[in-house]
Amino acid sequence: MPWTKLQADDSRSEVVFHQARLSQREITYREAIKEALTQALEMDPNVFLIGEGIDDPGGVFGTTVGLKEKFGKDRVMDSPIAENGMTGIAMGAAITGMRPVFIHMRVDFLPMCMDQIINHAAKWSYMTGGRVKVPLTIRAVIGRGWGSAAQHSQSLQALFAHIPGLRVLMPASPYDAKGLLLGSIAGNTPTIIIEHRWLYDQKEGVPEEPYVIHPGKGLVRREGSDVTIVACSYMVYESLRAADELAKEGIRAEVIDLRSLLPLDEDLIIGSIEKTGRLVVADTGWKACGISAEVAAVAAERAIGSLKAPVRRICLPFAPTPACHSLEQAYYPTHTDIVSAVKGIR
Amino acid sequence: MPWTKLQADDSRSEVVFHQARLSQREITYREAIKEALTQALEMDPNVFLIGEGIDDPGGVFGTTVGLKEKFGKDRVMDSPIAENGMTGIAMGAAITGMRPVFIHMRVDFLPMCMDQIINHAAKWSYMTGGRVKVPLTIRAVIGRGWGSAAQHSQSLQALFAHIPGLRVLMPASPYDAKGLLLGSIAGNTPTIIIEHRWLYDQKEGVPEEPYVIHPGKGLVRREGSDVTIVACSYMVYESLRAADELAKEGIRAEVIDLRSLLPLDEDLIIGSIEKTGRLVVADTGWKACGISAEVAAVAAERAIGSLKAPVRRICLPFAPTPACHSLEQAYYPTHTDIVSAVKGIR
Amino acid sequence: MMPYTDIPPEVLKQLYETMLRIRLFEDRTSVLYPEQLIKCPVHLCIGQEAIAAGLCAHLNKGDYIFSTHRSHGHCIAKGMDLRPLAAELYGKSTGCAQGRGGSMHLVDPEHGIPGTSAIVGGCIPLAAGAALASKLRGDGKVSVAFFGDGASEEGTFHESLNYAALKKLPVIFACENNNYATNSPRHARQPDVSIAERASGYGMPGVFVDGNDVLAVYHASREAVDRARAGEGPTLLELRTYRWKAHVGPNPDIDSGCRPADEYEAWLERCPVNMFGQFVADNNILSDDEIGSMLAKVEKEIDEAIVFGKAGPEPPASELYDHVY
Amino acid sequence: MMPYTDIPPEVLKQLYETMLRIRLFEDRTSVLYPEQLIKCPVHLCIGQEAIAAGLCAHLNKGDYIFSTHRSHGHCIAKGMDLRPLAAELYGKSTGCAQGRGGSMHLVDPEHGIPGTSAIVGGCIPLAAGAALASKLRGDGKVSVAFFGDGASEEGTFHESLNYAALKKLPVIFACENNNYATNSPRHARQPDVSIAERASGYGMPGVFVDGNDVLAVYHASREAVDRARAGEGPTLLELRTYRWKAHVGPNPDIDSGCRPADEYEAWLERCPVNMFGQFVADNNILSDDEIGSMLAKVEKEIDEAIVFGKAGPEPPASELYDHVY
Ligand SMILES: Cc1ncc(C[n+]2csc(CCOP(=O)(O)OP(=O)(O)O)c2C)c(N)n1
Ligand SMILES: Cc1ncc(C[n+]2csc(CCOP(=O)(O)OP(=O)(O)O)c2C)c(N)n1
Ligand SMILES: [Mg+2]
Ligand SMILES: [Mg+2]
Repeated sequence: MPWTKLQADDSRSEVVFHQARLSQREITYREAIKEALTQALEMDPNVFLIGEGIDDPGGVFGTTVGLKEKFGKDRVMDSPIAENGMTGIAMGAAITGMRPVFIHMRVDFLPMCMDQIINHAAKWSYMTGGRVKVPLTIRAVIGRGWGSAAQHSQSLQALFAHIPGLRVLMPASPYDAKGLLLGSIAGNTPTIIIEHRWLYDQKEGVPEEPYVIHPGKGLVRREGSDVTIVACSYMVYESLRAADELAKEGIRAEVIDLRSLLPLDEDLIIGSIEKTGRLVVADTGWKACGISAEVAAVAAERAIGSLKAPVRRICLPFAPTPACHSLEQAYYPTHTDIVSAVKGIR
Repeated sequence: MPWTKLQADDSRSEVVFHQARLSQREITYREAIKEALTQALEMDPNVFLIGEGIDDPGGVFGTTVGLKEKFGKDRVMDSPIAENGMTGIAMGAAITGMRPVFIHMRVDFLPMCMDQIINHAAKWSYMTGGRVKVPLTIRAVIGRGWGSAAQHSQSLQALFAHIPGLRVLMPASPYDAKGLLLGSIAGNTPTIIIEHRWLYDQKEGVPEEPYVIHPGKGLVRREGSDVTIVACSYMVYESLRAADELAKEGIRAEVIDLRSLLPLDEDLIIGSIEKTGRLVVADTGWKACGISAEVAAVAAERAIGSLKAPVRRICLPFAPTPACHSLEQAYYPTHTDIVSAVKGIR
Repeated sequence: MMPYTDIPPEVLKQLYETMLRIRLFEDRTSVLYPEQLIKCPVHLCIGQEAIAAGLCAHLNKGDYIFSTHRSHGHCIAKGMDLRPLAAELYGKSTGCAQGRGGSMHLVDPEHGIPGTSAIVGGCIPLAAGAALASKLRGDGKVSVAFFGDGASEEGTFHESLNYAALKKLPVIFACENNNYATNSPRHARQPDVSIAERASGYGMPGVFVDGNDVLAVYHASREAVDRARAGEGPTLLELRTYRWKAHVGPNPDIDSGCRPADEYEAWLERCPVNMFGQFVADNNILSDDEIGSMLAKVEKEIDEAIVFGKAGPEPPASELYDHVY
Repeated sequence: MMPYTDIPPEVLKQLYETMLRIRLFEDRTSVLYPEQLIKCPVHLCIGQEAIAAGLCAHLNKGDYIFSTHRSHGHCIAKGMDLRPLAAELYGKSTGCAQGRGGSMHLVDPEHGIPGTSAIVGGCIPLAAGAALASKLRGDGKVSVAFFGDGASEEGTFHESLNYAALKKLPVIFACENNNYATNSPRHARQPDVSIAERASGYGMPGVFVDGNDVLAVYHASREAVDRARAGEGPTLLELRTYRWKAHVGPNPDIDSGCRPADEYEAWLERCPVNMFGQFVADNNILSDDEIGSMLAKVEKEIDEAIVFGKAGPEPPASELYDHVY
């Protein structure tokens, strides 16, 4: 197995966002994912990709385009529309030596396969006394906009972040998208990687050689001393935009990108709150029992003495996604909501 | 529809636990559920029960025993083992005029039907602009003990409490079990009622006539001024036991029984914290993104000024349930853990 | 085409009108879509109109249909007014779902459309459940699940067929086999066996039907509906057809290499609307004049629907939380 | 019983020994269970031994099996050592899953048992997935999913059969039809069609087998395993059998009204172990002496396993978080 040769890149853990080494070539989030998949397929014959239509011209928002042509249809496989069974099939291959990557065009299709994810993949290592590991990576995409409506736009990361035995990752940047994906494929734990449709065009300096990022580490994307904004996925960008706005008014916001929801980088969050005394959490999903709740709860457990103001959560309104444009516009929180939240607790 | 004639009993909202009117007959949690089902079946021909083996001699821990004999096999129906399809079938009946109650012996089987619950039942009212309602009640039981192991003992309430469009109820007492179940069957919202296997023998005074309890209201089970313990389901009893212990040492704990996880009775929780200044949350499930996180987060949002100490959460260890006795004993938190948590923040 | 002598001319006319109404509505949607005022994905059913028309011809207003992301045709055939349909596409308060659902989630309880699901396979058990309700109440209603060949791969297909067969539910499983799920051909997803053959494993009749021949659909559906109404249980229909446009949106997808051009062209030849148009003309069911005025009537209906749809108000942000519960 | 002349005597002896080992282990479990030292639910397979024995006889050590809550027999037939099995029931660190799994989650990767699932239908796709891995690697291995009649109602059954047939995977779907799921008879859950008949809908052979006749199982399984190994794809076997004990636990359930007494008694007559015992005696495959020493050997193995199981240490609380990841 060539995986052990892969070096984890922990150097970036404290690096500020978008401050990539200039020598590096910049590629998009989309390209970074495709590069990770390509390198995984090259390095290990046990890796294969599977998913509905992943070999079609669209290639999952461009992240799998051309891979079937390059690696053949036994390694880049189309799939019937049968999410629960196919998850079990991918898992069955994983526990007998393969390293499958199961790809879904929408997070909304994961409720179909919760049984195999929650009752099987997440439990297998434990139930077998650690004798059988499940090196299964599941990629799924959050849809947003153009009337995707209630069944094609959900952000269901919290359902997975609740379950021991899983890892849940939400890369926001190309660099992380590549490293976390390679880390997951190289690892032995069932991992859910949730991407956001609005991230695919993001660009960043990304090393060409393969590297892994271990789960469990968040990143300070922007340093600040007045308030901590903890965000994940696309909301990292809204938070950075908010920080820009706030800076104009002299408020220095620290922006943390969780990257990993499970495990959660509690220390990073707590350290920041100890510095700033204020916490706003921005999530792409719903509030109740969401990752924003977990972050706020950790703060209430571990930083109550530092908190100088109420915690605020910026999440989706507690309603399914409306189809029509007017309500869709009203539905999604933006940087202005984050700005108001921060101002509200100063 | 006779349902509108049913009166909600809000009188109990402030009543202290076990202080039932003495004139009332005492029945068990099991009997209370069966009485609610019986009365629902009597009152409304559109009500039917369905579930795997609900008509067998065991009758879902005794809660459905004899109902098939009484109401016939068209109203108390056995089911194939096909949770997602059968949820869709129950829902199909619900949106065309029936009021089904779908019963599961274990919460662990609900991951099989998350698609129909999350993508369909929870969304239908919204997606249809409110034109089609889903009067579907789903009962499921938390298993515990005797080596039930990882796939037969989960407490997955948080997965549902995250989803707008659903209601999630966890009655701890016979009185609530009856009223919440009748309320759900009478209502027009898909509702997940999660029972705990260890509650079925609990006894309490319960009125014979039908009554409904509306979701969204918690109860103060014991009044106190030094610390607020928020609990649900079986953990209410562990919390009351902890309160007894604490009382011996002069610590007066207020115990809140959530009853309804979605909607959550935020005001009740906040009011109590404002009085006590301290919060411990005790849940039957896991911590991360669980209901304990939501309660703590609400405290961090709304009662930060009142909190004199860190919040503590008493939940399951973040591991699947072990089968063996030694680890099972270590796995479940008890009143002593709650007592230590309270003492730790005094 | 199938024989038709047992079908009254009025019904034949109605069949043709329904197919026209679907085709013209979908065509109009294609034309208007680039305006970008319809701000939701549309999955058009051009090329598949005969199925909705032929099957729904046997249904009463109170009977139920359930459908998918590709449901315009089914809803139109079941009697849905084009105005709230168009308004829904335009995301208006006057839409059938007050703009909350969009193209993928049409609804019209008054015409027996309790909603549609864009989760593949999602609507199949719902139809069986509606049929269970009818059976329990004895209301004599029939339910239909329209779904694609892709949906027949989902577990819900199996679970629903098993239960419907067990309980002899008055439901018809109408599988529109257009040979593709998104861009995946059926041979990449299923073994080479007719979907209709799955029925025998449940002791249920399974019928393979030319889904582009409205009379074939009409005949097969009649048997299935009669059987359901007579309490003899469910039927699985596999209706072979082809979609003309891309999986989603108003454009063809042949240039993108999604499907072979010759396959596409062969199916264009078998246009269900043209074939039946020829038939009603040849058999003097409808004169040229009658066809002309039918066309005019339907176009006018569509004009009005579009005007209605465009004119309606957008739901205000203050209503964001309405209808959640 | 089926003809046997093509089966070497050594194999016949081995078949009998395997059945005995399963039966005696399950009997012993029943006897010991009331001690309450086995603190987990046990789903015994007494009455169903011929299936595990007859099918696993064709499997190599490296071939995979997947099973359910009722897996003791399958694991024993696949070659699992009785000691870690017993220790697992006793919840010990020496158990095959270090006590984490209990009776419902046995595992033994060295003998091709990557784990068992107590979620009905859960193991079916896992077996298809293992077969996919074998096919991709070309390692010549075969995978078997053992599951019940109840499990054939789950969506995963359909999804797995469809995929296995599509890809011609080397997998055998072995459905042990004991006519009950918990206490529900099959007629309350499925239409009156043989489960084996589902296979034809996928273009897959489906074979109905007398699951209490080990030679019938042996023959049908040989064909299925050969076909799989030859790259000709999956087979569905419906193996008709009966369980003697209650769904869970060591007691019979006839008195509780779960199943009719006469049905139960008729099946007792068809005890797979006795029937085959008679056969090996009648045909001089095994002498009385040989049977006697076989019995003694197996009993001794079980004695040792129980001693081993009881003696092992319990996992300490400090290990609660081990193996989560
Ligand atoms: C459960 C689920 N998986 C995947 C999708 C994505 N998806 C939308 S339509 C579609 C193809 C459906 O094919 P088919 O059932 O044949 O219907 P058609 O589009 O051909 O009418 C897919 C895969 C989905 N909506 N739901
Ligand atoms: C998904 C799921 N639903 C329900 C159950 C509860 N349950 C455990 S065993 C069983 C019956 C299984 O019947 P069958 O598949 O015929 O196997 P058998 O017990 O007869 O061997 C049921 C319903 C479960 N474990 N998993
Ligand atoms: Mg299709
Ligand atoms: Mg069975």
